[in-house]
Order: sequence, then structure tokens, then C-alpha cells
Amino acid sequence: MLRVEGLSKHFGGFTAVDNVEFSLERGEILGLIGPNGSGKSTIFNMLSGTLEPNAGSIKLDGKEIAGASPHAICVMGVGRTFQIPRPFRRLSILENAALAGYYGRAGAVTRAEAWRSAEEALELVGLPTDAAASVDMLGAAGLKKLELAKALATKPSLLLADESLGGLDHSEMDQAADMLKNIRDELDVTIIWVEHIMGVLMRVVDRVMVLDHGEKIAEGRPHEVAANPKVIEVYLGSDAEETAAAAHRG
Amino acid sequence: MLTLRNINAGYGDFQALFDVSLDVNAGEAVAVIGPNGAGKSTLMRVISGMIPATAGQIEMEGASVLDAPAHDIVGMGIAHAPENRRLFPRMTVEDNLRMGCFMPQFRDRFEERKDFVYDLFPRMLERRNQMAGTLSGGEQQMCAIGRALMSDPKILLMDEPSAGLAPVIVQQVFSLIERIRGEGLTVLIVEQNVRQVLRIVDRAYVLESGSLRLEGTSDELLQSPEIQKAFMGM
Amino acid sequence: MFAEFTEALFSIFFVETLINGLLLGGVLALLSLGLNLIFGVIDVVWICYAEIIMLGMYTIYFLHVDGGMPLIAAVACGVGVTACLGWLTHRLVIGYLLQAAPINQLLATGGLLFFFQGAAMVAFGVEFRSLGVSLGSLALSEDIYLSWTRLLSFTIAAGVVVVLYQFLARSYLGAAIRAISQDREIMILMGVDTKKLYLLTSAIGGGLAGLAAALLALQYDVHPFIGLSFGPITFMICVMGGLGNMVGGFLAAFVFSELITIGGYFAELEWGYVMAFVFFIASMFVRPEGLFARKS
Amino acid sequence: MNSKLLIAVIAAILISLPFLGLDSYPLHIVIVILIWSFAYTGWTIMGRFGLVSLGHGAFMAIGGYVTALLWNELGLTPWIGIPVAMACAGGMAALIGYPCFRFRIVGHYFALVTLALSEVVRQVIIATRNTTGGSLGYTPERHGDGWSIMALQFDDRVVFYFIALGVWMAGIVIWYMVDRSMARYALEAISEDEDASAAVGVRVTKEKMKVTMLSAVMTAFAGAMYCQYQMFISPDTIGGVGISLQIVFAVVVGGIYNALGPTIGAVITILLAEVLRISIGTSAVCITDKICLNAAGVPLLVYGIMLILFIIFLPKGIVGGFADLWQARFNNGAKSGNSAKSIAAK
Amino acid sequence: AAGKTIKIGVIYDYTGPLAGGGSDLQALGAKIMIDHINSQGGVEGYMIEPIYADAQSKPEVAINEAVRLIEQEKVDMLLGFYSSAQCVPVAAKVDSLKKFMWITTCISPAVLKGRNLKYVFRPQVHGAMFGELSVDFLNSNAQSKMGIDPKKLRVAIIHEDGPYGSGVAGGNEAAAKKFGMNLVLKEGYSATAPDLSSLVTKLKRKRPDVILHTGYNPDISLFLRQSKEQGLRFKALIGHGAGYGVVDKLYDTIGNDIDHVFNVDPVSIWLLDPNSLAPGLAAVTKKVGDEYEKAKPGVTVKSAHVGMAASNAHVFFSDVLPRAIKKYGGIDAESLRKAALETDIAEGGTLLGFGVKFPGAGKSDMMGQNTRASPVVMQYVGRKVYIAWPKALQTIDPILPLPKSSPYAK
Ligand SMILES: Nc1ncnc2c1ncn2[C@@H]1O[C@H](COP(=O)(O)OP(=O)(O)OP(=O)(O)O)[C@@H](O)[C@H]1O
Ligand SMILES: Nc1ncnc2c1ncn2[C@@H]1O[C@H](COP(=O)(O)OP(=O)(O)OP(=O)(O)O)[C@@H](O)[C@H]1O
Ligand SMILES: [Mg+2]
Ligand SMILES: [Mg+2]
Repeated sequence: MLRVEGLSKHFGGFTAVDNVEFSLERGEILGLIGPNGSGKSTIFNMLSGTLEPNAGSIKLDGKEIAGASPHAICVMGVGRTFQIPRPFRRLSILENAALAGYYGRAGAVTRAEAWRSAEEALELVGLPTDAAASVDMLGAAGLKKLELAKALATKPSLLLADESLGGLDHSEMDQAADMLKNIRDELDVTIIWVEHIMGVLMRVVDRVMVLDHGEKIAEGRPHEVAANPKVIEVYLGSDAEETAAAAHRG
Repeated sequence: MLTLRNINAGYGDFQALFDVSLDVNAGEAVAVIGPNGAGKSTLMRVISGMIPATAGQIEMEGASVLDAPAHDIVGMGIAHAPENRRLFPRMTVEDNLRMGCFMPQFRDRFEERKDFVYDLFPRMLERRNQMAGTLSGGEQQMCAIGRALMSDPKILLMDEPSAGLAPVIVQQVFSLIERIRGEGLTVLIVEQNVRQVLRIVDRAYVLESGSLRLEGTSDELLQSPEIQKAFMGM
Repeated sequence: MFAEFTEALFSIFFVETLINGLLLGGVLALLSLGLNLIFGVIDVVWICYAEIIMLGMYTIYFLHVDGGMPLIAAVACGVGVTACLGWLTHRLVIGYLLQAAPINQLLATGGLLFFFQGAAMVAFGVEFRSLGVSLGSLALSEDIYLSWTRLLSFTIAAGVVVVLYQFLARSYLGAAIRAISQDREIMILMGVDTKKLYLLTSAIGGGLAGLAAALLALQYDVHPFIGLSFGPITFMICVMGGLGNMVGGFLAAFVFSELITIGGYFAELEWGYVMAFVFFIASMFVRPEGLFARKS
Repeated sequence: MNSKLLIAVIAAILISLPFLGLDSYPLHIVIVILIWSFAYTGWTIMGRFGLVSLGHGAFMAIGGYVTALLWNELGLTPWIGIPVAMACAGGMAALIGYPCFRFRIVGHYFALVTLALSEVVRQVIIATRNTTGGSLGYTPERHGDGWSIMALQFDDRVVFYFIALGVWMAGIVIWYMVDRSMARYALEAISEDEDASAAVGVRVTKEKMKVTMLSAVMTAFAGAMYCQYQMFISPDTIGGVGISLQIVFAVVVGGIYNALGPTIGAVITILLAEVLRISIGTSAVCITDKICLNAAGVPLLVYGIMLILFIIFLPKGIVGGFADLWQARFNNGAKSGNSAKSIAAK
Repeated sequence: AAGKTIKIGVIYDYTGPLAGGGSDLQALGAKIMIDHINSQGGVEGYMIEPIYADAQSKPEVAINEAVRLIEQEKVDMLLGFYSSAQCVPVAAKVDSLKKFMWITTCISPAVLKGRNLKYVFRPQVHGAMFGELSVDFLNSNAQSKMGIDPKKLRVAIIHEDGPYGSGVAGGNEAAAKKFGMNLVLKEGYSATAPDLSSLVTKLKRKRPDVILHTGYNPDISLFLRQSKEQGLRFKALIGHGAGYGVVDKLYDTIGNDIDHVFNVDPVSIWLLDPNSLAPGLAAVTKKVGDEYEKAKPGVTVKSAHVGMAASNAHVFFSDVLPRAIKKYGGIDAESLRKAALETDIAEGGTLLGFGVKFPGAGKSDMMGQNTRASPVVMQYVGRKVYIAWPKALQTIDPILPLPKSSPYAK
């Protein structure tokens, strides 16, 4: 459903993403990993239209979306979360999601429909759906969930999840990982997932792509990637064994 | 070295810490672990003076921390690498480091400390003239720790230093913490990555809903089924 | 019409206009220096900045004319008084609004603007007062003269820009001043007494207003409303130069002043201002971060 | 008391005001307040979303001058002239707004770009003095004996009162329509985080444009009304930075986040100015024979202090502040506190 | 009929830029006269009850205050107004409210011209007269004093662009054209402009012999200062009232450079030879002067502004009001209007020296304008004010062109 070719992004003289190429099948979960600063978030920013690529093409269901504006891409079915949560604090939790449900869905949406999709999304991630619940009551974990709920309320066909587990404690991490699987299975959403917590990521994803210095250095099934010496060197380090174990468990 | 007695603190009407008492001895590494929202960051903020305590006492090497003006606490040898890095986004990496050395008594040693930090994080040397706001998450974490180290503190408070870092970097951070310890620095660290942090600290406290639940050496805690279940997913 | 235009263009007086622009630029640059520190660097809005300058002018006037103090001493006192005013502005108004939205700071200092005008009127009346000092001018040729006062403004502005730039870029205090607008809360972790730092910066900004007042008093009559003529322009200069960019602000002052004088030379004076403001708007669209901001 | 009943009572009072023996001059003040309230409400439509414009003096001036110029120069009735003026203001708002929003000019920058706009319009009016009269001001020509529906001129103040009342109510209705619309959520979100809003599908530029143009058009209408009522406009009375600031001050005093905030702001600032000027006005107080204090400055001084105190102690304005008190008293939920949460709280 | 009062709303600018530009002095003059009349026991049994109001240098405030005084304070009439920008809208408003208005100061022709106002009267000279007089003065003296044929005289007109400056400049221009002078530049500017260097440059380029200038205060001293610094040279500078009338200030600001500058204004009442005036007036002049000293101790040159307002107010209290009360039985607008239309004061009958006569109903396109008012040309020499023109009133033989001692001398 997604084909990315020759994608590049420069900041000044610095190349953050260099000629990256990959594709996704419907219903797949792709894990995107790589050292800090390797360009993962930058790729997300380009896929979601927040940044304009310097070169390359991004085809969503055959349609070119590279360089389109973020809201248009969102309406076409790409939902994203931000690495650092960006809630709308002046709206309630429900309104946050409803806003996404109203503006982010394709076609004309009534208010009632928007609120319904908001409630569904919130239930799915396990946040309260009562109208009064304020964003201020959410902790770090709650904000991560809200990011997901906002993205889901737009009824995406492709979900870009950027470090959705960062800062979660262990029990919540497991729940969140299961939730992503659920989302894929029940809502038929394709997912690209960026995460540094290998123990969880490797269990959930179907395929892993590894970036380093903006270049793709490896791609494949989780256990293959976990065994790739180059990946071990630049990314996994001594966690490689644990990672491999998790990959096998998944 | 650092002693907390019956600390209460919160935000406005909301109380986040209830009667927390803990000790960190010189040269020790101590972790505070606990679920989201337990009050771990709040504890760190109270120690470094970012928020006031409503009751209790804090002493650093016998001197009262709570009686000192908040901005003098760094001068007592307490450095804090805060949650979410909190760099100055529109300043270069080097200027951020410079800010870590702001207090007059530290300024002479700026060059020396800077070299120490660049040695620790060669990536920072490479990016020293980049605006901190455009660094990647991991780079920002390095910069934040580096900034805290600039004042050559006696005790370093680290709030989730591994959050959002790549596994190799997490390992580096942890081995770095060990190295820092090796240099005689005392460390108080808040972490979600319980398994790894317990490997490098001497002792740990478990904080839940603003109160201390458990305390023990890292070995004890690593063995504790309760901890294993709650924090390590076993 | 066209002949008139070309004649004006190729006359020696066009050169004079360019020079006038340059010299007016010195005045505007001086006026916007302190504002650039307060508004651009520590991101606090003082819409009453020009009124502080006005009070500085009064101080200098009274000490020199009524008090018989030598001009230089009066200027020094003027700088002291405006530094105090800057300090007080922060202490009594902005200090309570640091957490508030910038618009609230703008409005509160707007209240201060009225207060200063009202107070000046109550204390000094509405009359125009003049130092009665003229430094004369330097004859370049039979037709072209340079005003010493404006040359002096120009030189002082240039000097202060260099000093301020070095101060901000190189010193610890300068770095702290730049940092404080970016994350006030964690300044404590750096060992910075934020209250003191704000007060200090406000006093420096106020003192610079006193310096501007000295040069302005040599060219303009003091009256309670003189600030109104300069207020908006100085704000735009700060923004056009790139907020917090001292050198940019300095250059922007000259862009503004050249547009004002050239526009005024070829048409009614107002068209100069129209040109300058339109250029400001357009420059925001082309380079929103400021015309002279470094690309990072 | 039931709120419908309350509204009905207030409406009844307002409608019967001219017949309750209200003198001509108070009625004049009420009319001026109503017209300004409408302009202030227009500003709030966008201002409450963090779009702080200091350019509304320009829209107001366009409203007044275009209408009056068309009437004097072309004999075009205000019935056509006012819509044309509103269209011009809308066009101007689009011209300045589109690039601003496209290039992400927000906060201080937006305020200053719009400030420059109000200066541009003011200076253009002054510079084209042969047509507009420059600083001299401009007077729409009287039509006959000053009573003409076609010319929208009414010598009778009561008639104008009802027109102004209608206009003001329309302003409140528009405010509520925006407040109830989905656009409100979008704009609240945009005011916090444009990227995040765009990422959930909000068309940031379009939403901002809509509300900015609506606000500009309303303000232009207020300018035209002011001109028709006072039969005199000058660049300083309805244009320029002065007016732009006056609008912002009044709104902040009243409260940005409530429908009645701008109106209360108008009532307070206008009455305050009147009272101070009349009561302290023109006397000089001499302490000794040499030192005389000029009391004429006192109103300005008091106004300034009031403003500062308001902003420090009642940052949500009078209406917002009292709404909070009310809520604290009855402790009825956090919900409405949400929409009223001050930008100051950020 | 003791115990009766006439309530008069007195409006000037006590605050804002115009206040220091002369308005507060005018207000002082009016107040002195009102107090004087009251101390004499009022007028025909009526005491005067003034209500002072501040127009804050803003037209909309002036309108507001006018309406308030009439409708709320129920004053019987209005008196005052410094700024023509206020007179223009207020006069129309007051006339439509059918109230009587006596303008002491503002001079723009636009206030009355072609508006056919019924209740608005202005004993004051109007702007076009100022403009005409200065040109007339030049026309008569250019050849004899400067040796330039008036038709070759290079004249520049600059003015603040409010109604006052525009009105005077209009008079300048019309007269200069009439005499066929060489008008090299005519330009308006806003009185609050922070820089006039471009205007000075333009003037230098046009090399005028004579500059006719109309402005308020901050702009005049800015202009003179920048002219000096930029080396603008001319043979004569003629100002027209307002800022140029505040002699003390000009000397304070510009110093002796202001020497030999001309000013067109109604004459300062203290300059006139008391013998040329109707009997009794000299005492009034002196009284006004004494009160002025009391209010503003230490002025070296008494400003013409104070006398102007005092004189014009005096005309109303000593001539119009008594007639209205005695002949028309009241102080209502209609009686006052009838009384004013019958005013017929000969030359020398006012403190300012000129006479007063208003055009009869429908007889002029400037109804309400005093047809007998005339300004004079004054010259400042050594901190003193002399009358240079018309010849009949001369106290000095005009010094023209500027002597070499002046920094502006060509
Ligand atoms: N606006 C920008 N200007 C300059 N450099 C930038 C900008 N945005 C990102 N970069 C640089 O591009 C590189 C890639 O950044 P990116 O945020 O994509 O990393 P990442 O892979 O998401 O890292 P992390 O896992 O730490 O989040 C980094 O080195 C970063 O410093
Ligand atoms: N600035 C704040 N204002 C109000 N409440 C706050 C603030 N910061 C934290 N809290 C609340 O205080 C409690 C403790 O927060 P704290 O940040 O100390 O938790 P934590 O243990 O660090 O959690 P995490 O693991 O998510 O970082 C939480 O319930 C949180 O919602
Ligand atoms: Mg990232
Ligand atoms: Mg925390």
C-alpha cells in the first residue's frame, strides 16, 4: 500500500535521510529502528507532510503524496503520533479526539460521527470518554495514549507511531504493545512503529527496517535483523541477545 | 551525603509526595523506581529546588538544602539532568554546556569540563555549533547530561536518562553512569528501565503514589518477585 | 512628472537624502537597542519603552537646564534614572506576568505607557521643553551637511551594538540572558537567580533607553507624547532585524530610515513611512525569522 | 432565575431604554458603546484564539472611509457602500492574512505585521489628503435635513440607538455561532500547536483565514456605523495603532473568552474615560506658586494604573474573573472552565 | 434680575500635543476673561457659569464633550476650540443641535466655508486671511527690500496637514498665484512626523527665497533645527500663528536663530498702542496681562494666544451677550444669534484692534465669519515682538532679507 523511493532530506549541509527506499503491505507492522538521530522521525515527518522531502517519491495506494500538505495527507488516511506528545490542552480529552475525528476523516463527517469515532478511539487505547475529562489529568503514559487516540480517530489506513512506549513503565508497555497488535487486527490498519525498546518491539512487528545516518542498513524479519552484525554494532550492542530472544518469542 | 526526611511536596492543591525519607551516601549510586505518576520526577525537582517542599528536611553534607535559595543548590554540588532534557533549544550545544558552568565558582574550569564532556560524548563535539533544539532525541539527552556534568557536581540527579535512547546508547549511558561513579561521583537516578538500572546501582527505592513502598540493595530487589512482576514483566 | 523624477534622482540632493537616511538610521538604531535586548533577547514585551526614553529626556532636561548640571553629568544621571525605571518596570509589573501570555505583558506595559504619559503631564505639564543645545553640523560640501548630533548617535549606536553583541555572545551573563527566554524554569538548575537576572537585564535595557534619551534630547523637544512618534517603528526594527539579533536590528534601522527618507524625498513624507511599513510586512513574508537572521 | 427569562428581561430593558427618560447624552454614550462593543466583539472572534491583531484600526478605517468616500464622491448609498467597504476589509485581511498564515507568522510577529498594516492604512489616508482630507478628517455629506434612509443618516438618536442595538446583538449572535462551531475546536487547537493540528487533518491556513476575514469584516462594519453615526471620521479616531490598541485593551479588561466580555470592556473603558475626564478634567493644582501640577494628566495616569491592575489581578477580564468566582462558588465541574482557560494560564 | 446665570461650556485642549502647542494658553485667556467679567458683576444680571472641558487634542473627544455639555450639562452655549480639526466636526454638530457656538481660536476656513451654519460665529481671523496677508506683505516688500521682482520670487509653502495648516496654505497658494509668484513647492506633512530631513532636502533642492510655514510646535522646532543642521538657506521665513505664536518657547528651543523670523497672527494685545483702541479697552488689556502674570509667573514675552482668546471672549461678553439679553430678552440660541448678527464694532473696538461684523443671513459663503478681522505680520528681533505690517500699525521697519548674522541667511 505504501511505496517509498529515493527519499532524501537535507538540513543545511547535513543529510538526515539519504535515499531511503521501502514498501509496505496492507496490514503489516513495520518496525523502524536506528540510532538516535538516524532520521526516523524525519521520515515520519515527510510521510505525514510536516516536512517536504528534498527528493524522492512517496506513493500511498499508488498516489503520490510527497510534498502534499499535512492535513491533506491526514485525510488521505495517514495518521501519526508525535514522539513528544502534543496534546491540545485547551480542549478536553474527548474534544482532542473528536477534533481529529471531524477534520481528519475523509469525506463529509457529521459532528455525531466525529464524536463517535473519538469515543471508539479512546476506548481502544483505554482513556476515559466522559466529556469533562481534562488533558491535565493525564500523566506521561496517558499523553502517549492520547496521541494514539487522536491518530486513530482519523480512521487511518496507515498509522505512524513514533516512540509510543517512551516513558511508560513495564506493565503499561506490554499493554500498549498488545494494543498496537489489536489495532492492526481489528481496524485493519497498517503500522510503522518507531521504538527503542527492543524487547517489546521485536515481539510485535512483522518486519524491521534499520536506519543509520539516514541510510537503510538492514531490513528483514525481526530475528534476522537482530542477528545482523552491523545492526548489533550500531544499534543493539549487548542487548542483541535479549532482542533476538524477543524476536523469536513474537 | 544527601538526606531527605519526611518530604511532602506537590503542585498547587495536589500533593504528589507524602513523607518521603531517603539517604544517599557518598560514592553510592541509588535508583528510584516506580510506575508512571508515582512522583519520581517530583522528588528530583524538590531536591534541586525547582519546586518547594511543603514539609520535611533535606540536607546535603550536613547543610540544609531547603534553607538555601533555590539557585544556590547547584553550588552545593547537586546537579540535575531533568526529565525531557530541557535544553535551551535556540542555543548551540556549546552554549548549553556553558550554561551548566554559569555559577562564578565554576567558570574557571569551563574548558577542562568541556573537554571532559566531549570526551564522554564525541557526538557532542561533532555537533557543538548546532542549535540544541534540532538535535535528535538521543543527542539531546547527551547534551543534557553533559550540561549537568559541567559544574563538576558531587551528586548527579538523573531523571530517566535512558528514555528514548537507542539500546547501544542506553548501554553507553549506563556504563557512563558507572564511569561517573568510578570518578567518585554520587548518583541518584530515576529510571523506567528497571532491569538495567538495578544492575548498576547499589540500592534502590520504590516509590508508589507518592510514598516509599520498598527499599533495598539492588540484589535484593532484583530477586524480589514483587519487583520482577511489577517492573520487569516477568 | 517623469522629468521631475529623474532630475530629483540625479541631483546631489539625492545623495544628501541617502546620507540623511543613514543618519536617521543611527537615531532609530539607538532607540531600538535596549528594546531589542528586552523584547528580542529575553522575550519580554515593553510597549512603554519609548516612554521610558521620554522620562530620560525630562531628567536630562531638568538636571541640565534647571539644575545647571554639566550635560555629561546630566546624561549619566538620566541613564541612571532610566535604568531604575527599567528595574521598576520589571519589579512592579512584568515580574507578576512572567507566566502570562505575552499579550498580557504587552497590555500591562501599555498601561504603564499611559501611566508614564499621565505622570509626565501631571509633573511637567504639556509644554515642549528644549535643551537648547545644538552641536551644529559638519559641512561636507557647499550643499551637504552632516549633523553632529546624528553622527554621534550613529557612532554610539554602532559602538553599543558591538559591545552588546560581544556581551551576549561571549559572557556567561550574556548567555544566561539569552537562555532565560527559552526555558525559565530550569535556569535554577544552572544556578541562576532568575529574578535577579531579569532585573539586571531590565536595568540594562532601561539604561540604554537613557542613552537614547540623551541623543534624542539634543534633536527633539521633550513633551509627554514624544514616545508616540517612535514606539511602533522601534518594535518593527527589532523584528525585522531578527528578534534578539543585535546586529540585525542595527542594520534594519538603516533599511527603515533609508526607505523613510527616500520615500519622503520623492513624494509626501508619509509615503516614506508607507514604503517602510509595507517593506516590513513583505520582509516578514519572505524571511519571517527576520531580514538579517542567520540561517541555522 | 431561568436564563431565558433573564435574557428576556435584559432585552426588554434594552429596548425600552430610550423611553425610560434616558437623556440624550447618556443615550449617545450608550450608542457609542454599542458600536464599539460590536467592533470589540469582532476582534475577539479571532483574538480569543491567540490571533492577536493590532491591525483592526486598519479595518475600521477602511470601513469608515470607503463608505464615506463612495457616498461623497460617487453618491453611492451606504446600503451599497457598506458592503463594498466590508468586502474591501475582507480583501485586505486576506491579502495580509494569507501570507502570514502560510508562512507561520504567529505571536509577536503577527501582532507586529498587523500593527504595520494599521500604520500603512493610516499613513495612506494622511498622504492622500487631497481626497481623504488627511489629518483633517472627513465628513460624509449631509443628505437634505439629515434624515434619510437612503443615506443612512438619522438626526434622531433613538433611531440610531435601535440600529446600534440590533448590530450589537448580531455581534453577540455571531460570537455564539463561532463558539458553537467545530471551527472553534480547530482554532483552539491551532492556537496551541499548528503542526499537531495539521497532523489531525485541520486545514490550518483555511481556518485562520475564515475567522480573520470574518473578524475584519465585522470591524469594518463597525467603522462604517461609527462614521454614519458621528458623521465625522479622521485617521486617528477610527484608524491607526491607537485604535488598534484601544480595542485590545478594552477586550482584555472585559474578558476575551466570554461573549459579553468585549461589551463589558467597552462599557468600562468608555465610562471610565468619560468619568475621569469630566470629574478631574481641567484643573491645575498648585503646591507652591512655582510648582503646579497639571491635573489634566490624572485621567491618563489613573487609566494606566487600572489597566495594569486589571491585567495582573484579573487576567481573564472582568467577565472571565467573575465567571471563575461564580464557578468556584458552585463548584460545578471543570467543563466550562476549560473553554475559559486563559491563555495566561499557559 | 439678579441670580440668573448663563452656563457656558468652554472647550480647549488641556492634554495631548495641542495643549502645549498653544491651546492651554488660549484656555487661560478665556478663563481670565470669564473671571474678569464675573468679578465685574456679570452681564446684565447674569453671572457666567463656565464649565471647562478637555478635548484632549482629539476631535472625537471634542465632539463628545460638546454633546455632553449641551445635552447633559445643559449649557446655554459653547465657547472656545483651539484646533480646527475639532471645530470642523463640532460646528456642524452644534449647529444641528441648534445651540450657539462662539469660536475664539480655530481659524480654518473649512469650519464655516459653504456650510451655511446658523448658530456658529467666529470673531477670529480665518486661515485664508493669514495666508493672503503674508503673501501680500511679500508682494509689497520684495522689490524694495530684497530687490526681487515679486513675479520672480521663489516661494515655498509648507504646512502641517490638519485643517489649520491646510487652510492657511490654501490662502498662501491662492494669493501667490494671484500675484504671479514662482511657487516652487507646496507640501503638507503630519505634525507628529518624527523626521523632516527629507522635507528640508526637498526645500534645498528647490532653493526658495521665502518659506511660508504653518505648523504647531514640535514640528516647527524640529524643522528649524534640521534646516540649520542641513544648511537650508533662505531670505525670509514667515510663520503663521499657532506654534510660531509661542515666542518664548521658540527662543528657548532655537535660541536667537529665531530672530528676524516673521509671524502672521492677530496682533498680541499687549503690542498695540492703547491710544489706537476704543476707550476703556486699555484697562482690560492690562488686567488680562496682570492675571496672566499671576497664572504663569516669569514669562518674558506674553504669548499672543492668551490675549487672542481673551479678546475674542471679551467681544462676546461686552457686545453680543448684553444685546441678546436686553434686546432679545434671553440667552437662548436664537437671541444670541440675532444679537451676534447685529454686532457692528468698528476698527479699534476690540482688544486685538480689529472690528467685528458678521455677514447678514445668506450674504456670504462664510456665514458666521468676522469680516473685519485681520491679522498682522510680526517680526521677532532680540526676544521682542514688533509689528512689521500693515504699514499703519508698524512698530518696526521689516528687516528683510535675513541679515547675515542669521544662520539661515542666504
Ligand atoms: N530542523 C532541523 N534542522 C537541522 N537538523 C535537524 C532538524 N531536524 C532534525 N535534524 C537532524 O536530523 C537528524 C535526524 O533526526 P531525527 O529526529 O529524524 O532522528 P531520530 O532517528 O528520530 O532520532 P531519535 O531516535 O533520537 O528520535 C538528527 O541528527 C537531527 O539533529
Ligand atoms: N507541573 C505539574 N502540575 C500538576 N501536577 C503535576 C505536575 N507535574 C506532575 N504532576 C502530577 O504529579 C504526580 C507525580 O508526577 P511525577 O512527574 O513526579 O511522576 P513520575 O513518577 O516522574 O512519572 P513518570 O514516570 O511518568 O515520569 C502525577 O500525578 C502528575 O500528574
Ligand atoms: Mg525521533
Ligand atoms: Mg517523571
